[in-house]
Amino acid sequence: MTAFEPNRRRIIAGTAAAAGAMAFGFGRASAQAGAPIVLGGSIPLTGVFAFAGIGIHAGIQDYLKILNDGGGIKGRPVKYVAEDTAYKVDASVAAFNKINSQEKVSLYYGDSTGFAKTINSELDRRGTMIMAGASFATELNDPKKYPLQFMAGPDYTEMFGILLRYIAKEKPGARVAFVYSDTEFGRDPIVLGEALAKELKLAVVEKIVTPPGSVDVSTEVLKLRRANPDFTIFHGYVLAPIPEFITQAKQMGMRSAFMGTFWTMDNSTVQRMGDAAEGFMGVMPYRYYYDRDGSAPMLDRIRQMRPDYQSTGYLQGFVTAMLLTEAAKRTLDAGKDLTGPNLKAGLNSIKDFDTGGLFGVPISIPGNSVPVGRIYRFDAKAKQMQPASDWIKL
Amino acid sequence: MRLAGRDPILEVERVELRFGGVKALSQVSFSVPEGSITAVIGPNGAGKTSLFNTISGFYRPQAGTIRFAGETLDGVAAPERAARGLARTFQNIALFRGMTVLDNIKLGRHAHMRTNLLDALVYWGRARREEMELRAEVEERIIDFLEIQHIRHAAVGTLAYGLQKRVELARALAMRPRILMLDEPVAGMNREETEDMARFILDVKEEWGTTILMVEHDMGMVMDISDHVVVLNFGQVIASGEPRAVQSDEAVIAAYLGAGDVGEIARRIRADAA
Amino acid sequence: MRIGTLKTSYAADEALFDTALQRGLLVALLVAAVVFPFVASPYWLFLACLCAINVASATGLNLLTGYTGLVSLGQAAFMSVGAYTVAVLEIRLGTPFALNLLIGAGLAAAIGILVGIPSLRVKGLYLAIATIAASVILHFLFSHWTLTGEARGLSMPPARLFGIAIDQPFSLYWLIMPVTMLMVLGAANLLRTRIGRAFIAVRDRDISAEVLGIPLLRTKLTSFAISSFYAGLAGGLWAYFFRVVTPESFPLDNSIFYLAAIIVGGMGTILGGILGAVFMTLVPELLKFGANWLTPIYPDALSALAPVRTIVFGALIVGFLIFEPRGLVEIWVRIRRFFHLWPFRT
Amino acid sequence: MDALFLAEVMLAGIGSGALYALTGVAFVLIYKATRVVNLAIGEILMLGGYAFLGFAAGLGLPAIAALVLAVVTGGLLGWLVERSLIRPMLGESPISVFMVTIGLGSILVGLVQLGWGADPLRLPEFMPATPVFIGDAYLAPKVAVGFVAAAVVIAAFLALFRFSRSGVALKATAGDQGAAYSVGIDVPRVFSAAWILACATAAGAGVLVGAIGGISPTMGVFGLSVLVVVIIGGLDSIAGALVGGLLIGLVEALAGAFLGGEYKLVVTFTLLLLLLMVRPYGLFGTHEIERL
Repeated sequence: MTAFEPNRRRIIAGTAAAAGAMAFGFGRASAQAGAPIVLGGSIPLTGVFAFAGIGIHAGIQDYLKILNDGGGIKGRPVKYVAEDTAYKVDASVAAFNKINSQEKVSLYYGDSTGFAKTINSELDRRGTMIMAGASFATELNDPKKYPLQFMAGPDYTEMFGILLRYIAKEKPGARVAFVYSDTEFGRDPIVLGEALAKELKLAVVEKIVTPPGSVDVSTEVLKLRRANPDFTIFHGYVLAPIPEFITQAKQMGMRSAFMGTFWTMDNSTVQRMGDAAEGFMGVMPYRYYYDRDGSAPMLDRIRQMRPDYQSTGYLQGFVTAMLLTEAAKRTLDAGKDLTGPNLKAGLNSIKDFDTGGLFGVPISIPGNSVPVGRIYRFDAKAKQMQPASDWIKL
Repeated sequence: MRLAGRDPILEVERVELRFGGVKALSQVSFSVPEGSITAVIGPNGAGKTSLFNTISGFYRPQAGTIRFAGETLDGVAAPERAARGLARTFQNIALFRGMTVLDNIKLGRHAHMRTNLLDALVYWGRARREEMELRAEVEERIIDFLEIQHIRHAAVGTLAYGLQKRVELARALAMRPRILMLDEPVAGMNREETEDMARFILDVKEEWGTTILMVEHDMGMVMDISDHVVVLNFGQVIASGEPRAVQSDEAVIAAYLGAGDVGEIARRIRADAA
Repeated sequence: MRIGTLKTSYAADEALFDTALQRGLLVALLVAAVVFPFVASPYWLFLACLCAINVASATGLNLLTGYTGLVSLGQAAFMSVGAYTVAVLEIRLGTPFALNLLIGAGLAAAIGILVGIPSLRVKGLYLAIATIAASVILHFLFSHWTLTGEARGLSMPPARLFGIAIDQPFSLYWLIMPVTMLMVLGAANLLRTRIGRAFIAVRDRDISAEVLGIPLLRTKLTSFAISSFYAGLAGGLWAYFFRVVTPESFPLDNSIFYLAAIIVGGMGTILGGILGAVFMTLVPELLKFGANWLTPIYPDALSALAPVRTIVFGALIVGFLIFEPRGLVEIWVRIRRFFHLWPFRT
Repeated sequence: MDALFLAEVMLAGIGSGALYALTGVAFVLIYKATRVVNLAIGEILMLGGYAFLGFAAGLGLPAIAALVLAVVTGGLLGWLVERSLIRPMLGESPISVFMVTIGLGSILVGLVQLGWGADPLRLPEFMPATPVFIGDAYLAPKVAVGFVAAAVVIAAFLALFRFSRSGVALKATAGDQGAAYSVGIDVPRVFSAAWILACATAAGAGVLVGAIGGISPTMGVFGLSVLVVVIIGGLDSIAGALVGGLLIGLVEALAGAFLGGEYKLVVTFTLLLLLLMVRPYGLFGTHEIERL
């Protein structure tokens, strides 16, 4: 009791002092010409999504460095202000409020579907910024409901669409199983995905839901074995329990091909599947760090800046920052103020835009998503994801 | 006020209580005349506290009936018995350490108060009125009476043993008792404290007209203040009647002695009583 | 310095704030609470609202766990009942927010009573597990029921008063802060009546309490009801505050958070619930400031933040239980005692 | 649904149930000896998994050495926790002590995250990959190994309690600490021993659980199911932990197979709630008699 107590008093005193300083000390930066454009971010640097958040954080910083080194946007630098959220909605909202009370934010990166939905009405009300983020939720891909948001890639249903189209081409009439987690993330594309499969004349033979954080999937594998699909698509996971599924399925002699969606597709994630990784396929909207086919000057820049492999999260952050700032650039080029609707209009003016090769093809953003992707397959010898299809545009 | 020894307020009839195979009470019958002081005595393990717990409604007897003020207590839960006027104290003091003396005493009135949750949250109108009335009554009738004004805001844990016993008595009095059951009210007290407690018990009987049923080992006090004594041994009533009569009952003496010199124990009991 | 107190009536003796100093402090606090939204930035208003919501819920849990001695790991689940009810009513019927809040809290109370029924037969850990079970079942229900938006959850419009949307930290403050204050006042009131005494009696010696005329089950259920009512109300405020309610909004961790808050603050005192909830809400923010300051020196500071936060959270629980089991309130009492006799030392 | 599928599902359920039982036994051990409800059991299990990873992948030790070292690490942790956190709480209310273990769990999660990050990781493969067939029914080899290991350890425990002096000391301490002390049993040592043994067991179980499903800082939720197991079995009954573990394993497997994975937890907890209404102190637990 004795040793602990003075410490704690000091902490309390510290809190009070900090509280006082914060309450009265915040100046409000006003936006003048030449003043920085602010890109705020609720970034999951910690928590269950940290593996992606750390990459995203670095990706955004790197792109802004390239941009600012090149003179910023019409002479205005872009300032990045981020807060950790631990992938929790309330923490993300807190971060949003905090950053907005300190800065005049025009661009924002949000970390989850929950946050994107929560903050949407606030974005509309403020009308001062556009937002993109880590969520590829189908629901967000609706310019009417989410007029100031977008995603730097295909939404989850579109990812399923790309996968299913590939399957339909490879093996018409194939048997497909969906394995997904019992979360919002996991359930997102299932209903529409099933409808699409039907359209493509594929048979969805089994849908398996697993509880989030599930460790033991033995019974689920048994179910999968009964269904005996040609292709199994995992969604709503990062890694666990995919490898265990695949390992046990292979041990049982199943011949299904296994596929994943964007957040599972990082090279190191797939590599961590061990033996199960061989032949693992999935949809990816960007080129991998080590991808050298075709010209990709922006990838070269990245490889120059960072000699080591960078994750898909990094690329996602990088590309998102690029598209956000491109919207700002186009808005300023058009001589308009940086308001939310103007920025979104700027974004939607992106047509056949070259991302320096990060997307494999020139992209357009007519709505809230960039429905482009390609199938990659893991090559155990090279320990890399190799292209298995052409770029598929929906 | 009725005279002692007339209508019984509490009647215990052929009560049987077993724990597993062990008989704690067998065929226990006696009655407590209204307005009297009745003492239950007996050697350790005779079943006195079990009897109290059965009357309080904490144990459910396997057979027999207990009647209070003419109505049976069969199937009546402990809190309801308390509401009807069965108040008690405990052998090992059962005060609530998280409350002040005052709150402990007020707690006794719980069953007679009407404040509901809504009243309580608002603390306006009924709740406040009821609390203030209770406070006034507790102060004027109980705290003054038991001479514990100086400790009313103290935490019960800090009090001396004798005072804790007195607070328990105060709480039981706050229960608006028709019968006050005291489980060893003077156990562990010194002579002076014992005399104080005996005086309080007598005063309660005289001034409040409350019937008293007590378990006590202090033979001197029992013989001094009781009107009526019931002797238990091995869960059975072996004698009952006026103190003087019980005192010379051979069975009682034998029970206290086990098997030994009857004359010696009789002398000791008389010496105690003197 | 205060020498002694002279009270002329029992009412004065039983007042919640019984000295001039305390009353002065209270007035000062109230004035501060009124002035605060006009001087504070939206971020601090946001934190103030969050603190207030947590105080409301922690106070409810304190009535159950701190005063009645029944451990619940379901406080967050009861909050989710209030939050979902408010969201559904607001979306489907658009009824006035005050009514929604009351219905949400009432429903939470009803479920609280249901969950409390095993408390007649089990206590301690067994009861805590029963409340976890209730949380799991409620979570399952909310994440699979179309009415509650399944895994997607519900996004809802803001509360409205005379046609004006209450959707800013500034306006929300005026909704949340007064409600919380009334709730705390209600709890303090409750504790000076027969019901409060019965709670403590059940906590300290439940068996004896019964013989003294306190019906155990009814008292325990009352405690469950009022505590989950508070949780439901806090959850409703939470819903209006964030305007999105998902199954992930109220995880088991949050229930532990509230338990930790009353332990750190001081179980079984109203002030303890308040201090604990505010303290535990602000600690992560404090750590965040720390990490931000450290970032220039130690670039990874931000990524170490979550583990450090988790460790600090655990260490606070353990530390307080071992070194200061009566919580922050005890520290406050010591400070007060010091000034009480100031300038003389004891 | 055909009989073969049912058999396979049940086998898988019994397999994972064995790990529940093993962890449940660790839990009961601590409860019996020290009357402490250790909610950090899941986190200690998690730490076992990470310790194995550290020794096997980090230091490159062979699997068996890493396993032994992980178990030893668990034991050391148990000793440390008992000495530094549990002993100072002696005589405090059970609720306070159980909150201390919640705090401990939080600290362990934070430490592991600080060291290894929040991502789920996989343990190096060290178990046979040949499928096991019982009749025609398939059983995942890891699950089979987990089952056998759990069965051996539990059997060893039972033998230890029945036939050794320490078993007698434990039983005496569980019955009445004061009395045990007075007949010359070194009660503090029994406390330490129980924590060491239990945490070592949990750490070992963590390696098995991690080998099957991978490890992550959140794998402590395994402890939640274990809690159900011991509540159903009765907090102080080793036999109860066994039966409860297998039962919950089976129920979860059947619920997962026939209702869907999302039903697993809710079914077990509903079962728990029903049981609490009927038998408040579990199937085999001792009901403590209340006294005035």
